[in-house]
Amino acid sequence: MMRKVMVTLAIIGFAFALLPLAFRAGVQAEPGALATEYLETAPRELGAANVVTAIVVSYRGFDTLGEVAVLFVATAGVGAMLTRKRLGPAAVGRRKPATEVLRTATGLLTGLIVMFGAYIFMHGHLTPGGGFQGGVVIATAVLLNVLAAPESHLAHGVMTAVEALSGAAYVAIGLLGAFLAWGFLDPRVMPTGSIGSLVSAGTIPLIYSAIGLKVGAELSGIIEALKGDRP
Amino acid sequence: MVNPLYLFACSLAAAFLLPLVDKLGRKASLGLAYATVAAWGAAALSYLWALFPGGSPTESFGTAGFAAPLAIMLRVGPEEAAGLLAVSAVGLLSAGAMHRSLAKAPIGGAIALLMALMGMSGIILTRDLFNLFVFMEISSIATYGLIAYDDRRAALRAGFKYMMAGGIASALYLIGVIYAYRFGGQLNIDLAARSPGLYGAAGTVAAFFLLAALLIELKPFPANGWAIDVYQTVDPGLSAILSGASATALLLALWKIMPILGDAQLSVVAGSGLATFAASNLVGARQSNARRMLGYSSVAQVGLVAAVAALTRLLSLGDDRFAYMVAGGLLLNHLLAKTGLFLLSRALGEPGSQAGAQRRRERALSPIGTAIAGVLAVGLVGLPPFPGFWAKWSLIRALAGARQWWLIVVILGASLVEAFYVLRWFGRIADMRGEDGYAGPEAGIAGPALCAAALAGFGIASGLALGVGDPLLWAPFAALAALLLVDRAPGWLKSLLSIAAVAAFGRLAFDRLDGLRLFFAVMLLGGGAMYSFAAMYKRGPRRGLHPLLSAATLALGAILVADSPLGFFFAWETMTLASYLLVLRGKKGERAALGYVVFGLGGAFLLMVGLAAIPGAWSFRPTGGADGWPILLIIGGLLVKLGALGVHVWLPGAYAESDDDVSGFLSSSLSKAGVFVMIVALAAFGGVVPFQALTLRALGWIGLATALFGALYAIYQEDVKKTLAWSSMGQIGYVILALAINDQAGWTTALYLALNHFLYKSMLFLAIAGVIKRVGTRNMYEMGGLIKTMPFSFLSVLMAIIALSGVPPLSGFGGKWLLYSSLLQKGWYLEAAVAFFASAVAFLYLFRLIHTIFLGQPKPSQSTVREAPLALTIPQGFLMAVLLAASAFPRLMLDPVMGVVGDVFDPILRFEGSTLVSPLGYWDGTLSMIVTIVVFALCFFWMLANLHNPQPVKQFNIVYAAERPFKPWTTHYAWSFYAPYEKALGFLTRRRGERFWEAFGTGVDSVGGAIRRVYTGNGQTYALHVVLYVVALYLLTGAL
Amino acid sequence: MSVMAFIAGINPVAASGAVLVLVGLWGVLSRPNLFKIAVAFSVMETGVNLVILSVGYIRGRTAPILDSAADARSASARMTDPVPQALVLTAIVIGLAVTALMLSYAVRLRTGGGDSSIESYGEEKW
Amino acid sequence: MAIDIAIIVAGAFMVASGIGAIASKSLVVSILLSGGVSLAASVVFLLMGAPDVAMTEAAIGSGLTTVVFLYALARSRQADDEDSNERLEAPASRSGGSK
Repeated sequence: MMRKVMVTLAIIGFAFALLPLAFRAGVQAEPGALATEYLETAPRELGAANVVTAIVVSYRGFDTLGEVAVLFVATAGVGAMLTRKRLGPAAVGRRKPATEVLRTATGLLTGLIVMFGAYIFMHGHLTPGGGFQGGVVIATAVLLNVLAAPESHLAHGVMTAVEALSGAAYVAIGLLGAFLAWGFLDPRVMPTGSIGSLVSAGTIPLIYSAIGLKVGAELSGIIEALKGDRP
Repeated sequence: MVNPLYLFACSLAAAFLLPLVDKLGRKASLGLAYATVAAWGAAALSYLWALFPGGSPTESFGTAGFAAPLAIMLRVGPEEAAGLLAVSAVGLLSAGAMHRSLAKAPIGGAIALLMALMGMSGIILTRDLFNLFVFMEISSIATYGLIAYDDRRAALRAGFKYMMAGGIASALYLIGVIYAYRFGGQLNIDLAARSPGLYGAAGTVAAFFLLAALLIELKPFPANGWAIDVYQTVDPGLSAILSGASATALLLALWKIMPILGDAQLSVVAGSGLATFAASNLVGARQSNARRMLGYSSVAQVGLVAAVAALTRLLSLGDDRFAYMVAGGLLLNHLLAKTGLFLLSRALGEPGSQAGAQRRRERALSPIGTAIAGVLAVGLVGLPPFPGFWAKWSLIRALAGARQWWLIVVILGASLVEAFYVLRWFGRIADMRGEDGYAGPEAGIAGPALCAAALAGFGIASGLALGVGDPLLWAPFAALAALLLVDRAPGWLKSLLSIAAVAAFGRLAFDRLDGLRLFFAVMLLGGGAMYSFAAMYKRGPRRGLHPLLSAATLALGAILVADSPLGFFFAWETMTLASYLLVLRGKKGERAALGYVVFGLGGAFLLMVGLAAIPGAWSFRPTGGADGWPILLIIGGLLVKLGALGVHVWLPGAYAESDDDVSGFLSSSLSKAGVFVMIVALAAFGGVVPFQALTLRALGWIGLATALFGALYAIYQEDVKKTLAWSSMGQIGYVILALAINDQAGWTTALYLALNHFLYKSMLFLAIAGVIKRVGTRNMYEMGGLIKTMPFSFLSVLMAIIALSGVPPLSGFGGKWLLYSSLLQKGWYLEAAVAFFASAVAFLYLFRLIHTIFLGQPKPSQSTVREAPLALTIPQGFLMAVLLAASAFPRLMLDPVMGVVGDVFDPILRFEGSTLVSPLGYWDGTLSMIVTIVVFALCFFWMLANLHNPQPVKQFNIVYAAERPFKPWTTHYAWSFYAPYEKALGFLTRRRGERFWEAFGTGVDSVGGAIRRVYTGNGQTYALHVVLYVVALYLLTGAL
Repeated sequence: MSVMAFIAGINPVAASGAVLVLVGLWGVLSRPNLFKIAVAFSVMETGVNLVILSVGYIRGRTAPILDSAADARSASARMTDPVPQALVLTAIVIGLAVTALMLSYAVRLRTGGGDSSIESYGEEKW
Repeated sequence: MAIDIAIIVAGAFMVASGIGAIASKSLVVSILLSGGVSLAASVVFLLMGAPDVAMTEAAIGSGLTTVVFLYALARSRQADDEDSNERLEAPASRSGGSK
């Protein structure tokens, strides 16, 4: 009872701190100076049609690198926790086998889904979407396979290699920016090209591809670890 | 400067590739991880080198080829470089400690370790609010991974609680960031700090959310239960990272956002930090589980550092340099000590869970391990020469300058509690040591050893930076280190080396010793050398004794020569430290040493505040009047050290439980340091104190009460050392009384009494040390008749008690005569009467000393004991000679004393030939000596002529006539010798002092007990605390 | 200030985000089940994301994506603030990482022989 | 203004499902409702001119997170009907799962 009162008080108190702020902020009429600067410089200097992508991958690319690291370390943590050797196989043989339809469909769809994912991350600088969204789509393909064949294991070694190498590639592209352009993660290593074409915005599509592969592999890793069937 | 971005690239590439490298073998992958952490350390060193005063200024690095505000900026300045070094150093040390678990666990463990450290480095370097969030998340998520990596149930339990608190903090931080962007228009901290939008009403709330999130991450009381549980349960290596590296990073983050905080918010930071410091230390005092205790201490220290950082800005205590020195010094101290202690806690074995805490599963440490634990513990509580000591001094001095007395009270009070429980823990560790077992060092001791070495190194450096460069002040530590190196050598060699050290010190210090200092140097340095010599009376190396004894002696010397308040306080605390360890060395010294050091520190804190409160640069030389009240604090602190009644409770234990020769040193030499400082301090104030008459009268009565009760307690003791301990207290009481008279006669008396006390108490302790060695007990009723087997010791004790009791012809009479003369002269008649009564009481225990030990029938088992060893009898012989000479020719002692006092006061006493004349009478020591000798000789010859045929009587023949007594020793005549007097005087000897302090301790303890009810162990309750804490902060910042 | 003007001044995204944060917080503080706590955190996170994005909300503006190079100059006058969007993208992914870890803690505690109530994990205390 | 109204409607839906997710007795319902909150949020994001965020929220917030939740729930329920060798070092007192 006491506890309920305290929780109520805490929530009311927190609301008291938070709501005025949310209300007072109101709706802006104009973007701020910083936003305007991004909107004006991103297309001009980086040749990226999608300003958000330009910010995410380039101006604030360091954040994104950190974000990839977060996902990476979380995957490692989940893996370390849930795939320890002494845990052993948890539920092998207990699951209902998937239906024939699902298995056939999976075979057909996997390739398509992966290609769709790749499309999303390679066009991140032009259209909405990018490495993370593409990565999720790729992970969906993995998920589908898991559903279709619960006892099967993904080629774990391949996944690890994809994850590691795409991560290293991301860092390497970043370093190229430092050596060939003006700074770490500077996409202007390659020509920025004309806005709207696939080959534009410097190395942004490459970086997003690396991110896409890496995120896809990591998310698959999380799903697999949670499934808990890995030997 | 190498661009730190490369280091991030390096770490990330290494982390990404670790799973692949791991296929080559765990050695390769761990090697890669460690090498990456080491690279950070190397880079940090290079930054520090480049930034070294005179080098390049702070440098900024942009990402992606742009600069702020478009891109994220990193900055490398002095605090960043130092923080990076701390993170990588702690990281490497902890990695070393966790190596075995890392090698066994999945590779995720190593990845998490690497990412956690990189995240912390990112927190330190970044200047972008959102980027700070990303790095905080990296380090938290990696920490969650690390908590779980070795799959312990308790750690998982704690980890979930941590995640809940962390989740709430992240949400708060994000809300803060976005509104800071909304109102400030920037994400870059430096640009945001310049934008007016952040200082409006709404902008302030945005800054508040940022602050609240950081504060929660810094584990404030009471919203820190989750953190304590984590400290307690996870791998100690990880605890070290969290308590050292992570706290450093987060404190620097707090430091970073401080420019955007308003005064109200800064006050909240300071208040919350101090509350955390106080409350966590109170709760820490209740802990029996070492790691949980260290957890509370960690939280407390971080709170203090945060508070200091906020106060520096809030009260304008100083510039950034001051903040680096004080907050940085405290942080460094905490970082190194806590890292070392956490790593060391592994060697102590797995402490039981809360339920099983009673079963001590801890192992004893090797001597080396114990020494390292000692360095770390002593460093943690802020004793010299470690960085915490210097930082605390600077802090208190600045706070005194800003007249923030309550802050000083809170900080020092909580520090004392912390010292209490940390040293209690260390005492327990030291007590577990095997009897002279030379076990080799533990595995994994290298990390703690490095921490201890770094702690000492930084401590020395900060001392030098504060201008304490006088080699004589550092001599105690030099002697300590040098003698520890040869600690395996035979005792006699170390004794000689100690004496040589004291002699060398005396030679070097000689030019600086004026009359007063020379006078005390005889007792302090001479006494120390004498006890070093006496230490040879026990065989064997007596490990640890000589280094500590000579360190304590040289510290006493340093007190004499120190010429600045800080230098003096440094020497004083060095003396406290060395003597604490000496007491702890005693066989059952654990409890006594704890009492000794806690009261010693309490007194020292009073002294420190008094010294710090004196305005301007006060040289520790007589200068005449200054504005008054700090002298009261100084006197108060000294009274604690002198063992005045009420604050004397540490005294009997410390004097009785330390080694028998050490007891003598403490009682006869060390206690005089307080007298010296009292005189110097009073002289510096020209003998003027606030409320002159009242204060002096009160001081006089304190001394008188001390004298009376010391004597009263002494008469009921069965333990001979306890008797001597209480007697020391009583005798020092007379000195206090004499000082309170505060004129030439009074001070002359005080100095004379002090010197006398040194002489006869040394003789007593040395003689009794010999007796205890020979008969193997300290109980007086188990001794008897030793006059035949130990005649020399008898003679020594006899002369000493004659001198002590103040009957002619020995110098004690002069002391008593001076005392009564001065008291009557001053008009303190009642005092004189009570002093007389106290002297009469003293006769009782003195009589018992000589009677039950040396007279009567010898115990059958003791009829063949030998005389005391030469190492004891030689100093006694020397002292006897001095005593006789001083008694026959009082001018030998009084001339220097009166010379010293003459500088301060108008003369009251003067010499006419060998006769000392006061307005009330005169005393001729030479004459009274001659008269006494003549009378004694006449009596003696009469006795020889008239006594024939003495009849020996069997000692126990009455007892055995009836039945066999159940406790035979109770039938000995010396058992409960003064029981009859107990009826008359017993009501005076109830231990009110002990009871008061016990009740006080229980009170403090139960406050801690009540506070710790907050920590229910339920993660959800902890989350509730976090939210309530934030709400409370919000209301407070609004109200302020 | 009239009621209508006040309502028009309210940022609906911020308001719903803030309320969601409170709802999530309520769950975190009141539901003992570990998985429920994770759900509550995820609701809270969504709320925070809404709050972040609300700052970039400008009525009647379009996504900060150019159609072609031609109108690059004038475009900035039609587009919303891209900064909060970039931040939210990061926050969402981080949120997933935290959720995944929290869930694996819950799973590990559960499969390790405990139950799902946080109240049974309070062995360390005082 | 029309967008505002749509946002308000979506906001009300989110709050309702959020409360439902917290209050619901069934964990599966909770998980699905919290996925619903995310889905509605992604609609709001789309309405606000943030298609990138909307995609991400839909894919990660409502899609993947829900899957992860369901898997985790399923995994932990195995602990009930199987005596696994997954127990941590100190077996809890209530070992109802072991048969």
